[in-house]
Amino acid sequence: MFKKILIANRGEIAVRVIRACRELGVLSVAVYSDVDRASLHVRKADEAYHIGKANATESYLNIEKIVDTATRCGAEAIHPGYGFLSENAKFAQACADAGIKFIGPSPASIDLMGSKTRARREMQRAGIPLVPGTSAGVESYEQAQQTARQIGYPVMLKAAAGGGGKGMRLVHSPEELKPALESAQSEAGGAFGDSEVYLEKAIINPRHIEMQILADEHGNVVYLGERECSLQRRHQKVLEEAPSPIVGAEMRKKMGDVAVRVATAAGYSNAGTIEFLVDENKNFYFLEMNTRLQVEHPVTELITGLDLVHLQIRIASREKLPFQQEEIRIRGHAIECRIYAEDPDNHFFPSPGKITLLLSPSGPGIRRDSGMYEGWTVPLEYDPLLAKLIGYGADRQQAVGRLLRALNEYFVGGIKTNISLFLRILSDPDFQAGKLDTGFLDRLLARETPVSADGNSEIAAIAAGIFAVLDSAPNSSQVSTGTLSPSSNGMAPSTWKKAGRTEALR
Amino acid sequence: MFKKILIANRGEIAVRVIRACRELGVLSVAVYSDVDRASLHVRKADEAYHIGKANATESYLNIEKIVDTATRCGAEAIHPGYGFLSENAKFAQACADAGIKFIGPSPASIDLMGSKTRARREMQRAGIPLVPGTSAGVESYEQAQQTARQIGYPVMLKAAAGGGGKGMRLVHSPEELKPALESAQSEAGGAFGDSEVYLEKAIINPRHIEMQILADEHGNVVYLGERECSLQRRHQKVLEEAPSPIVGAEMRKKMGDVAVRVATAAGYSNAGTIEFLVDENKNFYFLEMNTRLQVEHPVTELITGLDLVHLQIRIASREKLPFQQEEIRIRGHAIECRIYAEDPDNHFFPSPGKITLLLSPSGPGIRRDSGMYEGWTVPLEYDPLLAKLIGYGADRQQAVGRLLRALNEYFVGGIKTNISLFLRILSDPDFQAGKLDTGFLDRLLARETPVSADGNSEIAAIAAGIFAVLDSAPNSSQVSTGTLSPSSNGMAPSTWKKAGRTEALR
Amino acid sequence: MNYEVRIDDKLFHLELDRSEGQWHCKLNGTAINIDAVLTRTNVLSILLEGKAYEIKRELTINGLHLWVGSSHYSAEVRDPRSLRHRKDGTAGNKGPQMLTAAMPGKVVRVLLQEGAQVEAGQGILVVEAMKMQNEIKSPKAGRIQKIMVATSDAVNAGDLVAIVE
Amino acid sequence: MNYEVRIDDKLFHLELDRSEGQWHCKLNGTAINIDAVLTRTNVLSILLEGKAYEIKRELTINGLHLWVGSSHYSAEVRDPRSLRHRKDGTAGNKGPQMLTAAMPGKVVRVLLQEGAQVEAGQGILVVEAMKMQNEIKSPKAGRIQKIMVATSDAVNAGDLVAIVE
Repeated sequence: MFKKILIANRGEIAVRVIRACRELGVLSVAVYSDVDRASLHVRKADEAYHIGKANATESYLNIEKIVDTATRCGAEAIHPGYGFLSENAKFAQACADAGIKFIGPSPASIDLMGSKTRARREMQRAGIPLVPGTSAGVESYEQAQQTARQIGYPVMLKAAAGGGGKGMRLVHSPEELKPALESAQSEAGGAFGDSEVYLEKAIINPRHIEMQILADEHGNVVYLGERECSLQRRHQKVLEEAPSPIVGAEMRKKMGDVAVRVATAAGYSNAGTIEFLVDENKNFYFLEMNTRLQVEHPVTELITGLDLVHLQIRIASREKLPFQQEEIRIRGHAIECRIYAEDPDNHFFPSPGKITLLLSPSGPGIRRDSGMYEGWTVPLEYDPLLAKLIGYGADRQQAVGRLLRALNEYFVGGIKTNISLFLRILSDPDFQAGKLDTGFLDRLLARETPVSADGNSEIAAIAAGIFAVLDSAPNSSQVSTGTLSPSSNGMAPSTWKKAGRTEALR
Repeated sequence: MFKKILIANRGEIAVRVIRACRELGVLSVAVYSDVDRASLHVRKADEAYHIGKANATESYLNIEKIVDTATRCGAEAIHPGYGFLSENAKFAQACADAGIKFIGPSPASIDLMGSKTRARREMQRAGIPLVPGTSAGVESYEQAQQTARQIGYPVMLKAAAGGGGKGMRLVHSPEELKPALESAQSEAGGAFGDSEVYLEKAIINPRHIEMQILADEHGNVVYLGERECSLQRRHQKVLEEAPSPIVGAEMRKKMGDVAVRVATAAGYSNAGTIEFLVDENKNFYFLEMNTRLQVEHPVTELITGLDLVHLQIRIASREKLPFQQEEIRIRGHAIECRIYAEDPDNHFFPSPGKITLLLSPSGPGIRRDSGMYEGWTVPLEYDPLLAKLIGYGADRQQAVGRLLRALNEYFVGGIKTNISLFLRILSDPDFQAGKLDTGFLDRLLARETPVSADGNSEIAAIAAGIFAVLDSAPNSSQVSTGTLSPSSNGMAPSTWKKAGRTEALR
Repeated sequence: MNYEVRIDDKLFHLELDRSEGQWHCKLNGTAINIDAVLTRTNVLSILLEGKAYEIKRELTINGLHLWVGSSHYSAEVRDPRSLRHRKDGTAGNKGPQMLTAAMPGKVVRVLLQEGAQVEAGQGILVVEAMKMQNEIKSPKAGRIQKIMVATSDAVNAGDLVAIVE
Repeated sequence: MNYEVRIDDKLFHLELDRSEGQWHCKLNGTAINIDAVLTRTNVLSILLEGKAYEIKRELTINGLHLWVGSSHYSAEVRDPRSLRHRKDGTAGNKGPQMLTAAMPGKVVRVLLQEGAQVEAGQGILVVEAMKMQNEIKSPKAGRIQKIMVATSDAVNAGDLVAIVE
């Protein structure tokens, strides 16, 4: 086992990996940019080093600086988390060159899966089911036209180096193809520095289901069951669950076996995820492989009882998998909500700023992986993921009930979050019935926001008055709400922040 | 299913039951005494009613007032939690008389198990293994002398109406018997209003292992596995875990079958616990039955994936158990730490007062059932249990690692807690090896407290200085540490409480 | 104390007094029996005829917000005695409109110039934060009187960025 | 700023200055390169040569306490310039001893009377809270000069309950 691990990430995932290190008796090293000095991962780590400016290219994406920091502090391994450098083969290679173990697959596996067209070719060779389409980049409009005609409209254009919906276009008919191809190529070029796009049969309102695998460095590969990730907005996952409401034992075994074959074909080691598209007849097609820990790994942890980060670290230190496929036991149901700093009432615009009040849920069946704390200012430079709230239950219904309960207990003041969106999703009859596809969320959002009909305006009015009385009371350091003027930094005036009367007032 | 349930309790267990109600879509009603208006269970419930003075006999033990409150607010059922009226047959009867469902067993079952001597007689008749001894109260010193000679010294004197170690005496030799008998009778009389004591063979340093059962009102009874509760101080449990490190599948089945027979013989329904003493040869003996939800029920919930409070409510609403014995799957390991407001460095004296700072752990494998919040004043009138921290792991070692990690994240400022005791217990090599018995904790505590040898005095000195600089900085509402004088209520001066500078200072 | 309270678009007249630890409350002239405890800063527990409410208060540049359980209410409190009150957040579509940044970020594009005519809903400039772009749009048809920022400028939430007349 | 800091039984001389957002620190004359951020009230994050420390501060009637991670240190800070400092908690066993309640509670028994002789460690009165009884004992052999409380009295933590001379 390693003695010291550097975590090349920030936010909730850095905290999550630091916790795993501590649980294993391994020292943890945080790195941070200019705006992250006060972030939770710096508070929680055993060591912490500054690596550059707020802009990620000058800090969390700075390979040289990170590898150098690891070398100088004596870290034997680097955990990349997700995002940032986690799927960067150059980074994995730079670690190896510096004699530092990269906690993840080999650079070759990352490279293979990083190119969607190359991955398609390799997987085709290994006999993995693929969505019909090209396994090489589109060379010309004419070629695209011909392929589209062969596989039949609608078709999907996708960036070979893609991700996050960038360079992706749904094409319903021949006349849409040309402009779509051009804009997809241009967008892919802008986003990834690589304008290659390829063409697939479009599956309309598919389910997005993925399979978690673990592979050690001794050739053992197992699958840990699937996750249903169909709830997406702009091709970004919002809520994930395990198991999928439509996957039974037989289908799980089939998908799991395919996932193991994918990993084996890719010479894969460590934790990885094989994404599948599933059509209405439960046919599943290989979509891509994510060569890292996923944001949504906790739902798999809850239904299997395993700790994926512990296992990642053990695998990287060349331990063998401590169990065989038939020992893995799936029990119960888990659902994850991604809590973002964004405003669901205003086009999901990001909402960085200072967290002035934080009430966090806990209790039975609730896991909270968070990177925030009261008093912390959410920086505007990074992904707005603040925390993940995961509910577990003996069955899906209980998991939903517990999450609804916990979401009602959750309060983040000072910034906007999407907590209210999850209350809507989890209360939705279709969601509760397990009727999910990738179009679900757009349809939900297109419906009118239900007016808060709980009729508590009277209570709100009385509360507003009581706060005003308390503010104006002698011996109170709080200023009256009547005299407050908005300050320029998006937060309450500083006199307000200093207020702290907490005694009972009855 | 009920529409509204009253919770006749306070603290963490009231919050836990309120959460279960909310998860099931049932309205919850809290009751509170004079000093509990600001307590968490009042904040979290749908309704809350004042029931009397701080003294529990005038509030949480006031049967008439509680039943009357339930009737008036239209509650169809009452959950008694643990402690207070939870094992009071009169209360269960009063509920029934008022047409309110008591969420627990029948008054007759409570009565039977409430008298340890009567329970022994009934269980003897049902062929349950008992510690050798009398099954009737000791009638005279001579009779006690004769019985003790028959079963052999050492013997244990116990109060028939007993609990919590009151009226209990270990007798090593004939000459100790007379004074021990007299003092046990007097103590039992004082504590329970019933001076009856009985005599058992003393098992030295036994393990204390209990079996959770569930029985519906249609004759179905299942067991949910055992809990190891050997870590006790003054006969009070401190840390519990499941499964027991010494119980294998075969022994579990044997104990479980006996537990089911005990419940059946007692005509039992709802959740209950059968306590066993286990000697060095793994022989187990029926000790008593707790006719309520246990404080430590979460460890069973984590290894079975079930929610005992949901099931209690479902059973009380006359649903059938939703599973059979063979469907219950035990997976992983769970350990619970009872966080008390008490001072481990000063004879575990209670430490009520205001919580001035609260940092709570979360993350993988950590469940926290808490009744406290920052700013709350822990009242001095009740049991000092503040919260329960429960760690789950794929195996015992992982559960221990996660708990140690979480305990290091836990900070309760303003009052003393026993968090440091758990850090000692969980780091102890004997504990880690699973070598537990009821004498473990006394032996640990008898050893010198390890001096904090982490050598961080320098950091502490620098931090003390930095705090002083920040306090004295202009625009700060904090007073200097140099001028602070202790206030009379055991807490920091109120100017201190109002301090709230939280901006970055680098 | 007398207050005028606006909750979303409802107006309430509120009389509140505290004596001997008891609140006396009249809402629109009707006496209401309440019991209130501030459990921690900005978190109030109110009991009203047995019903328990947890109310959170939030103060942002967009004004005062109250959360009763998970339901959100925007609020405004006026103390008629003192005549002090919060300025209105939005003053209708008449007269010059002040456009402010809804979030802190960086100006990545200025789409129109001073003096240009705009339609209601037309974008004037684009602010980026957290990898997301936010187009600041004109609330009404009119003419851009002034643009206060340029490409690459950093803005804070609430900063005035343009005026449409 | 110069401070005398006592941590448990060790004394430190500390020089601290802040300029341009940087701390300059000398501990017992040795310059130390630290980086400190107050993350929230009473919670300090310090980096010292890469090592990260989370320090919690607690102020109770028993004085100032610091927690470095999970390790507890009692502390005392003196600012020589101002000559203000905390009074010593315990002043040795010489002279009259003030006995204070260690916890809030109710006096359930007074075991000795004013004027009585006591041994070191002998109980003088019993305070009950949370179902636990706490015997307040004499820290030295001597005579009870005064007892300030009677049976059934409520006491707060830190209240003076007796004096032994």
